[in-house]
Amino acid sequence: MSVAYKVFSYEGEKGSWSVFPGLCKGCGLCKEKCPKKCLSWSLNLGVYGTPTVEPDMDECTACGICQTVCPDCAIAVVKKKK
Amino acid sequence: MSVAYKVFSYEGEKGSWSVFPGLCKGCGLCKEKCPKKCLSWSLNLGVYGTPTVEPDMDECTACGICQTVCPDCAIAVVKKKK
Amino acid sequence: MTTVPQMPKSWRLESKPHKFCPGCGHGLVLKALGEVIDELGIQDRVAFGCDIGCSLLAWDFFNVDTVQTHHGRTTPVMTGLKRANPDIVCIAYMGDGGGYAIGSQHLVNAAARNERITAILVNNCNYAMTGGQMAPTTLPGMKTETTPYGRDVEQTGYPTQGPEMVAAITREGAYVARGTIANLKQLKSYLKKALENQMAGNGFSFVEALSTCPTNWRTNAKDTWAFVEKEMPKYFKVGEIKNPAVKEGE
Amino acid sequence: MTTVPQMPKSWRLESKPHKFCPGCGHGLVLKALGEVIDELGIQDRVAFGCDIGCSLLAWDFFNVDTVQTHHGRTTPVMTGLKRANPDIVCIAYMGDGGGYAIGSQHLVNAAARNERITAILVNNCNYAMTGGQMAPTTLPGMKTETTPYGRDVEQTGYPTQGPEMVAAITREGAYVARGTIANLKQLKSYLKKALENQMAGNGFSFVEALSTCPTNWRTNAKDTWAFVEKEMPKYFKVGEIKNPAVKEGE
Amino acid sequence: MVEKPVQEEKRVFMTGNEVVAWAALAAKADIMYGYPITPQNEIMHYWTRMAPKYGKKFLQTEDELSAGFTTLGGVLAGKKAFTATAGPGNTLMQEPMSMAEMMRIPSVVIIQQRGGPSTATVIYSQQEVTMTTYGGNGEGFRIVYSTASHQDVFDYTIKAFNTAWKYRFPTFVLGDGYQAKMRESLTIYDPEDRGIELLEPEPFFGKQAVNGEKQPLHIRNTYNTEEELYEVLSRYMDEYMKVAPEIVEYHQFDCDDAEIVVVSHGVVSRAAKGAVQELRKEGYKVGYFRPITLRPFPAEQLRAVADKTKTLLFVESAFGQLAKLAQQAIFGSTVGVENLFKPGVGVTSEEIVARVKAMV
Amino acid sequence: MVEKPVQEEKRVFMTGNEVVAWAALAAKADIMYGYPITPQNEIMHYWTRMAPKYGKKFLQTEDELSAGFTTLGGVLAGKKAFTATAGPGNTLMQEPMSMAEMMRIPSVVIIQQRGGPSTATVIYSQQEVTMTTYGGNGEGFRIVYSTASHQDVFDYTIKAFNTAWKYRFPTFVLGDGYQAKMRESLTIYDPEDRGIELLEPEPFFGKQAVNGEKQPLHIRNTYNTEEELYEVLSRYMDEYMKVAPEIVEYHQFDCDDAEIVVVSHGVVSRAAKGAVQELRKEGYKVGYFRPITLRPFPAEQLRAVADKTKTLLFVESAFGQLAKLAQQAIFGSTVGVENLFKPGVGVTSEEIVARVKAMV
Amino acid sequence: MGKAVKIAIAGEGGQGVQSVAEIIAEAANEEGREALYIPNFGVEQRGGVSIAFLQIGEEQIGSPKFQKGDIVVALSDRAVRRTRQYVDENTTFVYDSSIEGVEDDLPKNAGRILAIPAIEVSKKELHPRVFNIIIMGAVIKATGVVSEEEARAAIEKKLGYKFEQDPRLRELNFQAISRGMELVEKAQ
Amino acid sequence: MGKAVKIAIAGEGGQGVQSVAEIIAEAANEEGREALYIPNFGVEQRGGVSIAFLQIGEEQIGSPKFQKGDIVVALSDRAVRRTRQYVDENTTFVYDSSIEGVEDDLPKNAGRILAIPAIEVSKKELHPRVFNIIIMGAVIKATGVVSEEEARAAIEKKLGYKFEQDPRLRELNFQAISRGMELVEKAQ
Ligand SMILES: Cc1ncc(C[n+]2csc(CCOP(=O)(O)OP(=O)(O)O)c2C)c(N)n1
Ligand SMILES: Cc1ncc(C[n+]2csc(CCOP(=O)(O)OP(=O)(O)O)c2C)c(N)n1
Ligand code: SF4
Ligand code: SF4
Ligand code: SF4
Ligand code: SF4
Ligand code: SF4
Ligand code: SF4
Ligand SMILES: [Mg+2]
Ligand SMILES: [Mg+2]
Repeated sequence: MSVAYKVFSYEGEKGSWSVFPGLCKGCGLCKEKCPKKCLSWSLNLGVYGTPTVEPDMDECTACGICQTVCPDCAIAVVKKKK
Repeated sequence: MSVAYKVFSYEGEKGSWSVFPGLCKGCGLCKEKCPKKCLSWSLNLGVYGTPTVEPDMDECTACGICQTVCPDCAIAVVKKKK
Repeated sequence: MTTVPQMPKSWRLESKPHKFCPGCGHGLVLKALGEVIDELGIQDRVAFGCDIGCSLLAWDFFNVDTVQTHHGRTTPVMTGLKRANPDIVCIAYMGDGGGYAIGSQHLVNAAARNERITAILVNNCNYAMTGGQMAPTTLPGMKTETTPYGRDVEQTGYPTQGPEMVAAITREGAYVARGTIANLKQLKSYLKKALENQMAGNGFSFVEALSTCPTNWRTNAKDTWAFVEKEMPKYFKVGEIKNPAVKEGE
Repeated sequence: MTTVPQMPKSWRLESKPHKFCPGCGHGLVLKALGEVIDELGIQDRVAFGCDIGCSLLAWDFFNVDTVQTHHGRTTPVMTGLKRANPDIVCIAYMGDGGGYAIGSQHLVNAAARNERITAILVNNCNYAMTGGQMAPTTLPGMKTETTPYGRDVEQTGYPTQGPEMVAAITREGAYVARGTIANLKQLKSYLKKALENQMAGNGFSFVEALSTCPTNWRTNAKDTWAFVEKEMPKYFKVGEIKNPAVKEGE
Repeated sequence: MVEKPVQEEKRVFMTGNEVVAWAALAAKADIMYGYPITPQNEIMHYWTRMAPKYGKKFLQTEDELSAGFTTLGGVLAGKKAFTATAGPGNTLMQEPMSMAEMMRIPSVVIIQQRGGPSTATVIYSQQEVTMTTYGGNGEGFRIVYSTASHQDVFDYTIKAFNTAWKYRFPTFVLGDGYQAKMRESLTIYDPEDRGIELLEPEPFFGKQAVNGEKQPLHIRNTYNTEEELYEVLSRYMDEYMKVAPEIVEYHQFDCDDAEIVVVSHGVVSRAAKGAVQELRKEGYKVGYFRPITLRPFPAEQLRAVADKTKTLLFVESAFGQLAKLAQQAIFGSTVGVENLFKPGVGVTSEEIVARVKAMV
Repeated sequence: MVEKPVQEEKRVFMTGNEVVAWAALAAKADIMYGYPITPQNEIMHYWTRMAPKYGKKFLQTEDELSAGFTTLGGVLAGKKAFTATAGPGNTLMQEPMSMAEMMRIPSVVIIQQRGGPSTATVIYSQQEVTMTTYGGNGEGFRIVYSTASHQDVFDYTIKAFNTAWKYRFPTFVLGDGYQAKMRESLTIYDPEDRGIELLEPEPFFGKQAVNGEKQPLHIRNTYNTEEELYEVLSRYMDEYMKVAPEIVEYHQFDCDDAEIVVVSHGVVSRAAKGAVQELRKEGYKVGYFRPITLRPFPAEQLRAVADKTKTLLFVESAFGQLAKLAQQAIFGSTVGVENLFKPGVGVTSEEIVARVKAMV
Repeated sequence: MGKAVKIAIAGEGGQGVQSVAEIIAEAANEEGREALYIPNFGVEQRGGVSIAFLQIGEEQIGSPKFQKGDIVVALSDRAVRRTRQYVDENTTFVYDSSIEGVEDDLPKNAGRILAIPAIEVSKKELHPRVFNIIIMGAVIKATGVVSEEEARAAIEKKLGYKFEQDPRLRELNFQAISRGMELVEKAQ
Repeated sequence: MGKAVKIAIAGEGGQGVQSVAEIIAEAANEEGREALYIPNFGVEQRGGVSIAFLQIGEEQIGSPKFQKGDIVVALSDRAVRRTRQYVDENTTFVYDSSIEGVEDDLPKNAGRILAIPAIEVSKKELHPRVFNIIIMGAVIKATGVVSEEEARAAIEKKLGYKFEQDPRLRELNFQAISRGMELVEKAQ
């Protein structure tokens, strides 16, 4: 089976950053762990009606930590190949 | 309460040695542990109808080990005061 | 390229988003586990048993054979399965209440018998599913629903040292470690070694994972991280305790 | 001078000869315990709980308040008693099956909570009362009714290291030791310290006693001694493991 | 001196679990032993909050086996000890309670039934009736009160302590997840203010020596021969049968001329009551019978009703666990029997009304 | 290839516990999980001696909870797994078996009843009837065969495996300490030689992937809502009721013109049989009824008997645990009821004869 | 026995439906009426739809849960779908008009269906925090189980300690009740 | 159904009463008769009186234990006291004449009471080890449940492997049966 998820994607210099609001529960774990502190609450609502997160792509290094720490696999980060 | 037990007592140079056949189950633990190997099976029967033990008072040093290792408190040894 | 969630292949899409609370560490432990299952390529021969406790919410979490058991009884169910069919890679997934309280006889005896299964125990310092009571792992002074004035170690003892206890009754062949969701790479490596240890037939493998429960801890994201990263390790030492691959004294 | 049996004062004459088999180590453990109770002068305030296992035969052994409980459940009964009335000196007396198998959750959790009770566990390498099945403590290769071809450690693990396990989950205040009926003086000193530790309110105290079961071992007196003195210590190290009176590192 | 938990009669509005905690305080319970399980958790939550203020104790055990056995230990110490559980925890509780039955150790256990078998749901059912009345490897030497309202929960929790200590049979208060979690009003009171005497527990163990002499107590649950056991069990059964008539409680109304009598217990009897009242208004000849004690069962009382009516309609959130108790109790009656069994879910007045109408 | 355990029919003389071990081998059981308890121990003793010769396995667990749950694990692996217990062990066994009921995991449990409640005696009783038929927090979705002779023990142990796997309800063979420990003759045989087909267990887990694809199985025992659970339980009950008539077994004779019918089960029915035969010789109009399945109960069959006779005399080594099952099953009957209840001790033909004579 | 009024309120975890029901129940109880309130609960601590079952009447309430409500309030799309089962031709079904994509899921058999813009009003006019108090206003208006004054008193009792610190909060809450009542009035 | 013969044999742990019963039961079974043998058992592994209940008949035996035996054999003082309950006016009660101090405890209601010097004979004439085989001879004589030949065959089957090594043992055992039978004959 495949399930299609709505996605909000953001492009930056270092890579692309996407969040799937259908998976995001707004826990904020990613936001706390971002080394660049470049995630903030978004106006888009997640699966429980709580805000999801969005990155400041000027700051984002596409390091992928936010993806790693998300318990719901709601974030996908793709680092640009250099 | 006090319970009177039948007793077979033996006197020796080093002390007195008694066995209570109403308590002795004939396990032989004492016999094995006697450092002088001076205990042997007796014709007197113990509580389960098995032979009880008797000492060779010529050998017995009244060391009390047999009393100590008897799980049924069937032996009482009294060392003579010197 | 369409962007899709980067879920482990072994995760079951149909049951996502999963049923754990926002910020729950169970999701992270199961992500690590899913990745390990993927990497080892054992999805077809894994059997996953979840306990009653929040772990029960994982009953349809993976695309692997899964059984939801009773509170504390996942270890025996997986033991029975493994004994009957040693080809199955058996994972018993449980909480600290299930593993260290009601099911501790199963845990210690499976360890003592060196059952070839892998037990994963999620330590979140409380009985989460029932609404946050004291667990054997509750930290000293920590408030829970049954220690409303804080856990009093004089009355209820210190947090249970689970892996240390398991290590004390296992002999050669057992793998025992404590990881944390605060270090997912390490946790993953422990889980991998634990499964490999089972697959090699060495013996019992046990991984405790320090985890989060923002719902019952009543913490926001920041405090959640602070608790799992700073408070818990004060009582729970992260690291490998027994590893058959490493000879004694090394 | 009339010669009378040299029984501890706390033994109950009416129930002697006691119900244990000829050569049974239970009698020796209880003799040592009786002497300790006498020496401490606590006969009036001891409560003795015996398990189901051959220990049940001690339900009217002492002239102290005694309760016969269920298999494995003596630890919780005595815990409940102590919690309700801390003035009572509580002794939980059990076998290796009762303590390390069916009741192990109670043992490890009482230890973890540091319950102020004294648990005495008689290790006779088998389930004696039920006719000699394998126990967690059965020695490798030893024949029992459920290991008719000898205990296979590959299948059933190594003998459980009980005191070591208990020690691993206790903190300061606990007293843990392993004695043997082959050294009654030492065993007595351990039992005494264990009770004193409870009475001082320090914490949980636990003594395992290596013991004999000639009936199920099918040994004569000589082999009985040989087994308890030579075979058992190969797997069970006699000595004190934790003693609050001794500071770490001493 | 610590003050009384309940100083004066007052109307309160709270959950059933909170009511249990208050009732246990009012009954002068000393110590609770327990293991968490939904839906009884809040009994422990309230107890742990309130108990220390009144010098009461609590121990969270490692499982329900331990909760049950520590409770028995507490009783042996001469304390009013109690525990609470549900569902699979109640299954485990049967082991310690079988010991309590054999050794006649008074003990109080609150059961908040949830769905079964197995883990099932954490919510509600009446599926623990058979187990609570006759569980374990024995003959059901125990007393079971089934409550229907928060007032009942309060009254019968208090009563359970007296019953247990008076008769020395383990005593259960059988509630359910609805009663545990719902809020409604009730009046709480200090039982002694109402002239209810609270029995003082006697210590089994730890009695003081008198003149340096003390007769120690030896209690056991194992017998060597079948004959010894038979003698003990016969004696217990005699005693049980003798006191049963004093213990039995029930509630009935509108049965005298009823053609159908709705038989239900616990929270379901509320729906039954409403249904019967409504049906009566509409002119239906319907009666209401509710056993309050499920063990011992009000056999004679129900038989008297059955003798006068045509049909008993058993209504339960279970598959006839009450009906079984009742049918065995009034065996010989030729009354007709109909059932409305909804295991694991609630039953409403409307359903009962509809069912009765469909029957006539 | 390992040879068949039972090569040809033969008359043997052995204990009931040994019979169980042979029967399990004959039924092609794969693995036994167990915890020692008297009087079932020798099942494990014989199994551990014989099993390895036939490539069978054994695991001694840490308690009966584990014995039950490992058994369920073994079944999930697609093996014919079984366990055996008694008394307090049976009490604990209710927890795993409630899971088996909810998840419809076939499993076979041998019970050798001993005295109860609590530890009581290790010897004998029929006091585990209520618990074995309806134990745990549920509705008794299970099958219980009560055996009376070693031939029964052999036949029904074999049958239990087929029943369990066919209907997917946990299946109990209910013996007792007498049957466990006594020696008598019986004929053992290979069931397939007699045309009895042995069901092959299907693996739930660990199925091979087909073309690299495998549909994993997810099984649970917990439901989120009451309605979900109600739906599941209703379905189970429907299925149970549907298959019950196929499962029910009983034995009766001399009932047609009987004024008194002796109703008993298990080993007591041997005494009943002797008594009825003797009484008949003396001209007393006495009949014999023995339910073989206690769950489902042969309700219609007993009702038919009750309709024709004056009195049912229930004879049990318990306080009416069989009588309860029976009375509930034939409720509405006006047959008279008399009891000869001897909890925890055996009943002899002489006692039954005397009792019947006293009745007429 | 006068029939009790049956109310079900359902929403997402954070929407505060349980406290609405509890406050109303307590208000009714204070008045000496019989109230019974029970939340749904299950194995999930978060994530499920939260439902409060509330009944208020003159005599002891019967069954704690009911099959059909007099008024059923749904505050999210999942809540709409989950509570349809409690609706019949005597039910007033209230839902928030901002919920999208539930047109097909509304209980067509309801006696009345009212869409009220509670979320919008809370956000725009008052404060998101008093969203549930608006709902409370709506419920008491639709059912008349307690008067506005009693509702205010109950809120005062519950949140009084907060109002002490910030008296503007009191005003906000009281306004929320009134607005909730108005919304229902208008929608009718 | 022809009534089965009911036999109880009781003694101390080491006296081998269980193997006597078992051998007789097997002998009867070999003959194709119905035999049922059950030992008493309890929580004590040692120390209690050991009792064997044995019934032999033509049809399936009824209850495994019985209230009154046709022949009851007691081999120690404790056994005498413990087995009195199995005796009535149809019972032949056999006990060893060397048992002291049981005069007052003998079941006065027994049909017959036989004292046989089995212990003495075993010690003086044969060997203490075959004491229980003497008892076996006594039992088969007193009951006629199996013939001497069948008893010999059963012993051969049971102990044949030992007799291989030491054929004198066979003779000793067979003598013991005969002597046991004689003792009963004489006592009658
Ligand atoms: C026999 C039994 N007792 C109690 C429960 C109730 N119960 C369910 S989950 C749970 C606690 C779970 O805590 P833990 O194992 O730590 O898992 P978590 O929810 O914290 O992940 C309890 C006590 C039960 N289901 N069965
Ligand atoms: C719940 C339960 N399971 C099993 C038993 C049977 N049982 C009685 S004693 C015993 C073993 C005792 O062994 P251990 O504890 O080592 O004591 P020992 O007899 O060796 O001194 C068992 C399994 C029981 N009484 N209750
Ligand atoms: S990828 Fe790294 S830098 Fe970018 S948002 Fe995530 S954690 Fe922050
Ligand atoms: S960690 Fe995941 S679920 Fe949590 S806020 Fe970030 S994206 Fe959302
Ligand atoms: S006292 Fe010493 S020497 Fe004498 S018999 Fe005893 S052990 Fe031997
Ligand atoms: S140790 Fe005691 S019981 Fe054993 S033989 Fe010696 S005296 Fe007798
Ligand atoms: S309650 Fe805690 S452990 Fe359970 S799912 Fe929620 S956050 Fe996770
Ligand atoms: S069986 Fe073993 S442990 Fe039990 S009393 Fe006899 S010798 Fe002691
Ligand atoms: Mg937890
Ligand atoms: Mg042992």
